[in-house]
Amino acid sequence: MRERNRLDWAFICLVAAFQLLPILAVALNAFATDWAGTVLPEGYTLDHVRSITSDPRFLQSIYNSLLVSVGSLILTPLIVVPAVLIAHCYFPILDRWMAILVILPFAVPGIVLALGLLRIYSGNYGIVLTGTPWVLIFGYMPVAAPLYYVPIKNNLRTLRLTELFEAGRLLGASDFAIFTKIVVPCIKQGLIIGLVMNFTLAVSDFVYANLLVGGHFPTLQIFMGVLNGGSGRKLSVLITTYFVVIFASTAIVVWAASRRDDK
Amino acid sequence: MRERNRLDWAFICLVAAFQLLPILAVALNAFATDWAGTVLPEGYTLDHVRSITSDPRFLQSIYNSLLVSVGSLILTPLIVVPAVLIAHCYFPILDRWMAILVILPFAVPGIVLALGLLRIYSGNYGIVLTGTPWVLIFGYMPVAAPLYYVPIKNNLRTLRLTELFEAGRLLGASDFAIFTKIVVPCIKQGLIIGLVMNFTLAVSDFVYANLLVGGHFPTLQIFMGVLNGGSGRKLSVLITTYFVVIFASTAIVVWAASRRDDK
Amino acid sequence: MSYVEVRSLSKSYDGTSVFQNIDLDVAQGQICVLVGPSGCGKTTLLRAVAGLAQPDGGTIHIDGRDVTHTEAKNRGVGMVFQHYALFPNMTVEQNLAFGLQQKKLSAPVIAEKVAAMVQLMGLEARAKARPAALSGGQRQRVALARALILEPKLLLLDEPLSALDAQIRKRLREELKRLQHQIGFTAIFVTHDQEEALMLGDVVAIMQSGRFVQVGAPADIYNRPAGLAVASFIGDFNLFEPAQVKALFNASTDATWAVRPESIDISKPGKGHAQKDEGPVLKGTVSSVQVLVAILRHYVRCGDLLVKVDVLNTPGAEKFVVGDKVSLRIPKHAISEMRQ
Amino acid sequence: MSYVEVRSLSKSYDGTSVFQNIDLDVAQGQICVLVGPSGCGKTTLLRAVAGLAQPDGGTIHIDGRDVTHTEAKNRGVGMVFQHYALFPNMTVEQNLAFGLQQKKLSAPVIAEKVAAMVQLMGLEARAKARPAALSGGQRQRVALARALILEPKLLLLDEPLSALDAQIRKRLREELKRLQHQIGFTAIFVTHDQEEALMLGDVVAIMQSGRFVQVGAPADIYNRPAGLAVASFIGDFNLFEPAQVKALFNASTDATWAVRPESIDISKPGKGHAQKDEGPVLKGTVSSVQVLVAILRHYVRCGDLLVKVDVLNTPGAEKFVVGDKVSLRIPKHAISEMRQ
Repeated sequence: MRERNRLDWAFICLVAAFQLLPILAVALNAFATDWAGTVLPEGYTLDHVRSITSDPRFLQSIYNSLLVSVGSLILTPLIVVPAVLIAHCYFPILDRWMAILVILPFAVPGIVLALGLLRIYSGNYGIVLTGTPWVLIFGYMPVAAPLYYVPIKNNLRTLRLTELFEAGRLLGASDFAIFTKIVVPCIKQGLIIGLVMNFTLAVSDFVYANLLVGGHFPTLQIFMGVLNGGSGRKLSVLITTYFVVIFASTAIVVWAASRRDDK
Repeated sequence: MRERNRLDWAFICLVAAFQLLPILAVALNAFATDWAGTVLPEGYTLDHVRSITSDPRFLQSIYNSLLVSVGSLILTPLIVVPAVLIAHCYFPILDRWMAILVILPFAVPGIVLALGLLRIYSGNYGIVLTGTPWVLIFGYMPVAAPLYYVPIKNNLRTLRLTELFEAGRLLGASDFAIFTKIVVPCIKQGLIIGLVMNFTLAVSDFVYANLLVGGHFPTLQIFMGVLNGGSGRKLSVLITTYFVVIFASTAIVVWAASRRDDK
Repeated sequence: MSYVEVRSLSKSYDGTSVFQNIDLDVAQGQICVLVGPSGCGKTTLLRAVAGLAQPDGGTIHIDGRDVTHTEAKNRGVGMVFQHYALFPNMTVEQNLAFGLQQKKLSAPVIAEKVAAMVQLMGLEARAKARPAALSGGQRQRVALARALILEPKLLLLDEPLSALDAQIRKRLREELKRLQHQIGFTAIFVTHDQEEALMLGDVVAIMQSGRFVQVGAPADIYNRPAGLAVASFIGDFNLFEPAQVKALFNASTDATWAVRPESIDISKPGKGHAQKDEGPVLKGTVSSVQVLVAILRHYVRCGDLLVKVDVLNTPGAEKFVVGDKVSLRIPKHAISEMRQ
Repeated sequence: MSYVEVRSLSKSYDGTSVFQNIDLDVAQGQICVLVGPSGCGKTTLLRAVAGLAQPDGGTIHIDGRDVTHTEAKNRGVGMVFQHYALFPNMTVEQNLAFGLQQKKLSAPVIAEKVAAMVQLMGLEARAKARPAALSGGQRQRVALARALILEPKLLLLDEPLSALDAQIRKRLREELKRLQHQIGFTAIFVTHDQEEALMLGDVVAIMQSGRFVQVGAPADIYNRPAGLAVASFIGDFNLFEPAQVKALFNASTDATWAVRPESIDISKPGKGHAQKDEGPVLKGTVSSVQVLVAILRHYVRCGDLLVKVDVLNTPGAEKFVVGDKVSLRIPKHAISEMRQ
């Protein structure tokens, strides 16, 4: 048993290393004085960090990124979660189709969605949102849907929701009480995973922000794009800072996902 | 029963329309003579289509996109599928971690991965691939992994693979015969979904191509970027052409996913 | 007027009738078992009584009150589901407390009732566990406790034991019977298992394609089945077609003879039969013997026919082995004449 | 030398011994049932015989050949799994043909054998169906057919009926017994169900924590259990502790008396007992009667003790109802004295 455990862990570390290598490279780059043709940088410095944090555009872009992320974080589940639950309980046919519909945004390139949304939200249909964070928030919804759908659906698969509702009703509870005291706690874990994945996606998606909002509303990604023209080293600093946020979120996902087996 | 069916379908169409609206807008834009402030364009023309297909860079970029997509399509499953199967059968602990590891690429923004991979593949570790399609192909692997992992794992969940192998062996079959005649046909559907999703992702991912390969190897996405500076109308034509490819792929996903219930 | 009174209840789904004009009476303190093959409508009937399915017509009275149009939660019924339907996010105690909390009882009262019920069901050791950590038998015991703690006027059980394995099923049946003696609830129990029905029911109602084919006490149903359909559903039977009756017994009849394997008297030829009762006698050869726990089943070949004969598996009893020539006496009163 | 001969087989996992020095013999044409609670090592033993688990020590001979180190696919054994292990991508016919194809038989020979097996198992109507479209019973019939079509020297069955519901389980048991008579295979059958073991086995081996506690014919095991552990696993028993024996029968013993419920003779007091056999007599009151299909079970209260008494549920037999005063005679030969 222990023999096998050790093999497992070796394998896990290998896979993790493979996945983390690019991130490490970026992080090293952020603190490097000079780095070319060697395995490790030649020296380390905090100059790049200092130079970037003194830029007011940086703080503004962090604020804007968070605004959009949190906005989509709050609005999307309010629409997606009830839709998933209703389809799961009452519309089995719809449910089967939903599994396919939610992968559509993955199958459609971001640029197509971005351009199309831009057209819809820029006045042709009476909705004028161009250049405001609302474009981003609503633009994310179709992309965020699968991030909620998959983990919540995974939670629901093991629940017999109809029976739970029936049992709850026969015990004298209202549907609202059943929903808040039983259903929500049961899908909590999927909800957390969805929230975290949605958050990281919203913070990170470059194409959207760039294409949809232009210069009126600089988010972190646009700031990166601007920097891209300048120093690659500064970009690394930014990405590393940024990765701290992402890493914290990922830690929450891992924690929520591993809790599944403890119960 | 029929009453409910009709309700279901109405609901499905509504969701589909919501998802397809941006795409339709782009497609209309491709054939529009003039379009601003109205719900539908004022006239239709094939001029934009003709102007773009006469550009040799367009054909070159389609060729390059396909090369990268097909390359990653062939190489990724050869690494990912055996890993998933081995973890599923022999390393239950690894299997549990794999479910978390595969979402890492989603949690890490594309730009971070791209920069890190660029550093790895650009000579620091003895691998010089910058500016060749190989960067793209290998760069996609961590991103493509979950696209295979999730649907194949879904197929495997209902199979008792260990028992199937034991049963096959007791019937006198070699492990290779069992693998090709039983296991592969059983996960075929997940494999198809994975392939199609991987393909559309590989064709569409803008950031990677842009950041990793620069000007040496123009793919479709870079061509789009170039056009972006020019005419938005031309871009729409390109995206529409492009969307035909994506749509065909999506159709295959839908077909494969719906076959599940027929058997 | 009975305690539970169902009158001319009808229900159809999508134009297909599940049952039509069904009547059912259950006396207070009794367990009424609805038994039948799957799809016969027994679960739908139960759900209509619970208020989880709206009947198309007819009335349901519980304890003298018309509840036909009452909401499920106000009918005062408790229900136990086949797949437990426990709340997975709550511990055993929290599951039991849930219904009491909905009634807005005070916390000390709830704690007291929960503790008493936990003790009654022997769940002390698992009181803080979540359903996922319990065995199937324990889960069903919690589900039963959760229904009983509200002291329902009527307890409804929808195949509560079918998902459990044989040993646990047997133990829970005993326990249910014991609980009924102890706290005296009224219940409707749905099952597809004839063994369970006979053991648990004070009254057994056999349902087939949406109607009751026989309703009665378990012993009556076993010994006086209303027809071939009931006879072949409940226990084992030897069936003699009219032609076989003619050939074997030289008796002329237009009915099929149905004889329970345990009512046939088996003995060595010439040794005479213990039972005084008159009846036709058959000669045959033992072709195989099976041990069905407390029963020894003999398959005896008589001409074309394989006759099943059961005797108790007692150490002192006369044993027959394969190849023995035997004589079978079929007591007259044990022959049920069945016409299709 | 027996047909299947297992000698001093040992197996441990991660330092924990599953079984040690186990011997087992199966004669040709017989079904040997390994029965025991889960975790007793019966499945591991079966898997070692199949070649799916490598034993740590000991030898396995099948039909005179030492197969201890032979690969599973060359042992000539067939196996039926609890969860069928059918190939989901193949139809019934393709599943049956798979093993024959591996033997490189010609297509017409395969087709012929498959057709014959499909007919033998009554699967004609489902021959072109995939496993997902079959019921549990049909799936297990296909799995059995797939093993039998290769004419294995030894058939291994690993709880093949546990996943099926009661009615189907009963029918498949009968069918398996019939097939054994018809084509005469040798088999080792693993189950945790004592009823199944007694009914199916020519030899029953009771396994507990990695060793055999009793091996014998079903009737012997039922009537002469080797100890309290066997007695309480197989069938029902009334147990009288030494103190109770003293109080009730005024006999002095250091052993527990075990008496099968069906061997106790029940009658109205003063009417005398039918059985001639001598033995102690108890007076009591019937406290409840249950119908266990062909058996009527009486719970009789005698002082502190509730004694179970079974009689056949025949229409002519004398009936006792709750509250009746009765006399119980316990035949001397029916008392097993058990020492822990």
